[in-house]
Amino acid sequence: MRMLQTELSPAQIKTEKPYRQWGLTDAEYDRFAEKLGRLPNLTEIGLASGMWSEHCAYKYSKPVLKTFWTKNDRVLMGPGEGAGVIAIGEGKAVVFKAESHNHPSAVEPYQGAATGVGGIIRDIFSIGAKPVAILDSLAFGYPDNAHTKQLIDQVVAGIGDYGNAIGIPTVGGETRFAPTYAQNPLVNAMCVGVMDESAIQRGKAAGTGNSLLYVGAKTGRDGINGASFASAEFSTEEEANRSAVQVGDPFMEKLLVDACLEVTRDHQEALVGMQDMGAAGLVSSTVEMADKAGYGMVLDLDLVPQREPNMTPFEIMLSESQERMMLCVKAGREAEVSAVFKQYDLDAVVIGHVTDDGRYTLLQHGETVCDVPVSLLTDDAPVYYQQGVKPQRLVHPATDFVPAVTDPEATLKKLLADPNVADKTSLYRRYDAQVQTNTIEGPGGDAAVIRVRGTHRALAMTTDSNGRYLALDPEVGGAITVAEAARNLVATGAEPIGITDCLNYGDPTKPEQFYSLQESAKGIVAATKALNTPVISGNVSLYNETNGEAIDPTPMIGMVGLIEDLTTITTPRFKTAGELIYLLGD
Amino acid sequence: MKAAVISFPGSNCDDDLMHAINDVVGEEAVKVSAKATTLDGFDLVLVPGGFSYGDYLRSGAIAKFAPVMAALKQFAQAGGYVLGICNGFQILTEAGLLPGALQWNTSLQFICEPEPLVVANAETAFSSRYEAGQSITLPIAHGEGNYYADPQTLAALEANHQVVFRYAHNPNGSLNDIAGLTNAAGNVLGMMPHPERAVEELIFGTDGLGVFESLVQATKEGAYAAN
Amino acid sequence: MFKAKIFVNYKPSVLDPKAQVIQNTLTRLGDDNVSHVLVGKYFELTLSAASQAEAEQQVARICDEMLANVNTETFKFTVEELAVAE
Amino acid sequence: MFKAKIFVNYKPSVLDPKAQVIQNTLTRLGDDNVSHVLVGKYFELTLSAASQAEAEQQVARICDEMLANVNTETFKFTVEELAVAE
Ligand SMILES: Nc1ncnc2c1ncn2[C@@H]1O[C@H](COP(=O)(O)OP(=O)(O)O)[C@@H](O)[C@H]1O
Repeated sequence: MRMLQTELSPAQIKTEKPYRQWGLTDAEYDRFAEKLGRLPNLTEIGLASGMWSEHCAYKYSKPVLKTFWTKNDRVLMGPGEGAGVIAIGEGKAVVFKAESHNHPSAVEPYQGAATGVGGIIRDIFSIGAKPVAILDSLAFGYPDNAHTKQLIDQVVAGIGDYGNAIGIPTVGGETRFAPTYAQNPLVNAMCVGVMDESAIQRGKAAGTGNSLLYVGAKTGRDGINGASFASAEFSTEEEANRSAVQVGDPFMEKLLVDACLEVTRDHQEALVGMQDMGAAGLVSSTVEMADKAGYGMVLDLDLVPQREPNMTPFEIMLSESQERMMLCVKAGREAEVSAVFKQYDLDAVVIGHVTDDGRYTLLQHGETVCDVPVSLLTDDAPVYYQQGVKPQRLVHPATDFVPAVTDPEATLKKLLADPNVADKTSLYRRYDAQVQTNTIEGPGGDAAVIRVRGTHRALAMTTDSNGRYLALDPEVGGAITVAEAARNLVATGAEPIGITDCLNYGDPTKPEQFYSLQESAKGIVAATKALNTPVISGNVSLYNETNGEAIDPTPMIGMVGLIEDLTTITTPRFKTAGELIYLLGD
Repeated sequence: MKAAVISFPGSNCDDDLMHAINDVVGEEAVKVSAKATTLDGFDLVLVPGGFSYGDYLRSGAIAKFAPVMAALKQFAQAGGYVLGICNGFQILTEAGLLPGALQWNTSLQFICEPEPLVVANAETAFSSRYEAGQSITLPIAHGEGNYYADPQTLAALEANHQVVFRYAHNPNGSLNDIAGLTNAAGNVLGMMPHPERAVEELIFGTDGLGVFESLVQATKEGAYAAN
Repeated sequence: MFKAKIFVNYKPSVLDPKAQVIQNTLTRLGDDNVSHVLVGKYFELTLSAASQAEAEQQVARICDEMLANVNTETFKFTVEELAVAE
Repeated sequence: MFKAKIFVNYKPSVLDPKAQVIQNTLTRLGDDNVSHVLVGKYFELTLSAASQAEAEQQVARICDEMLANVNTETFKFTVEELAVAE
């Protein structure tokens, strides 16, 4: 998606409508121009396309997300920040979030999966937490063809290589196979961090005159406008998407984690806020930081470290180059913070400062290239209240299928050979599950268990999804997914304490797809209330469609549980012959 | 015993070694930056696992240029004990402190799993707490652990009993099932399995403890026993 | 018999952490007159084919499908016929 | 300015797992007329130097010390002077 339209004037933009290819509608363009009070230039409308994408603005999912239950007395920070935080006692807190990288992984499986892991890790340490575990949730078509096998191999390699290199154990996950994911694989990753309750950081840029410090990798032309790209339906024209590929650099990220945690630990006084540059890169991180604090900012794009010459403001602001962080640092303390990064051989550059005028101003070569109110990019994004319509398959459900089992042994063998049931060791053995030496239960059990250093506690964690159940009944399926996660945790001896989610669905502008989203949310809400597991973070991935065919609605639930006493952990294995086996429940 | 744990940019098992020695074994370990220029005052130097400098060229290929490596070579030449684990093993071979090289696993895949090993030589400073022929299980976690040395080198190190650990079921294609070996003098050991991940009952069991306890004994005795 | 010599490189706009690390290390070690580093892969395939054109076609397909990741890499190759002795 | 083109390959006596896997995969996929696969690394360095000889010396040292592992690999390279415009 190299921009060739850099020379388009505001008037030309109005007539030639280049924004359509970035996912903005004519009505949205009109809304933006009207609220701005003039015709936007190319940079401004480009920023809008990123910030008003589903990925950043949740314009279709917001009404649904509002129904989620997000608080109880343990929740220290709910949705809205990089990740959510829950108190776990002894002054410690657990931080977690999940994120989908479905579309990038379909286009470029290795880097798509790797950068998905890199992104979710940044969300965790931007809160000030040490990342202690990664989990994944993968869904593919049946692995009966070379293409799917290659896809699986590359996704697993991408996740593994990133986590292994950065030194965070991948302790669990799930892998499902169903035809519905053949064209739209799901690649969701979850990261869990642990921190002192007192050290929580927020992504905010407050205080007039304070500095914005850009840290990490240089900005290149990779992944430009990925946010609106993630929020667009697939065309089979993969060619056009190829330039959007970002490459992950776990070595750089390892340095970033260590340096950022050192800053939050030793220079808390100098730090105002910190956020990772994820979807919609530089613009979304800075705009969100300004918005949360109610301030404005001025950025000088000439100061942004760039990997390639002649980048336009549009490209610089919407690039999704990986391994970058944005810090807001108190005026006068920049050198002290930069010095930490220098020590790790990382670029740390002041690129602008906080203002009190509530405006988002960008300069390049001494000229103003963007001047819009911060709120125009955030609060003024449209919200669409869709009306769901019950799909025909639910209005007229098929008659119940009763399997005819004539040869139970053959059926059992066939079941065991089904990739959904079969052992997944060949996948997860490619993940380092033990680095950091806290892994009590790694992959292969019901849930992973890791100890919390410096306490007598442990955390259990699991990822679960079940698109088939939701296809049959979205509300019940949503509730079942949450319940399954809880059962997995309880089996280790843990008490479930909260969830994160990835909502993987089809095109929300289609009433039948929206119905699934809406109804499944009801089931999720009911189950989370019943189990006392509030939703503290999450992400939406809509538009999982190819040629108009949507995936089964597949909310992925990442759940974390608390084990207050390490000695009470239960493990799944049978211990000695002669022990009794019980079946609980009905 | 006072141990140095060298931390290269990209090392990720340095903290695990610190924990194993300080909190479990109960001896003193200190983290030393790769920029350090001296290792004076240490009884043991540990080169940890991870992906030093990203391991983008070859594993350990860039780490061997770190400033601390000159001091490490001196330390080893003076007879000091050096233990390289996983990436540490790769770094020691790249730096020429151990013979041979570590290639891609034959599956070309990273492998993380509990690995049964046999103690091939229990008469080294690193393995005296084990018995020859003893079976132990340690975790492996590597993509490039396939040990290679040319035929003469291989013959020489077998003749000299330098192989300390062998795989019971070769997971990666290593020649002679080699999982860990010493230099000819016996004071430098490189191994792909992670003993520091197996020092607590709760986490993986304690089969790796012997490596550290052997070293505690060797360093306390002061003299190192040539075999 | 034909021999194909194949070069696979990152596309220019794609970040190459390998080249970055090598360049940084060279600079640190005093080889700071090295102003650009490119890291690529090189393959040689020996294959039989009825004609040069056929060999080229097959090599192009193998590059596209296996040796290069066309999302991030480009490839180029030459094919030459080997002396009969081989 | 000079440009060095560097090839690093496994020594013939060393079994290369990558080449092995590629060869096996090709055979499995029906490209069984490929009788030999070599997987190497290719580097380009752009560097300034007073003379061709000086550039060659430096490149040889960089290969020997860094780009190749002489236990298992061999290298060869060419150095050419770039047109002044560059
Ligand atoms: N992609 C993966 N990453 C990490 N661990 C996995 C993965 N797939 C499966 N596992 C592990 O194997 C176990 C069984 O996998 P699966 O059959 O998919 O899950 P479940 O038992 O929840 O249906 C999981 O609980 C998990 O620990």
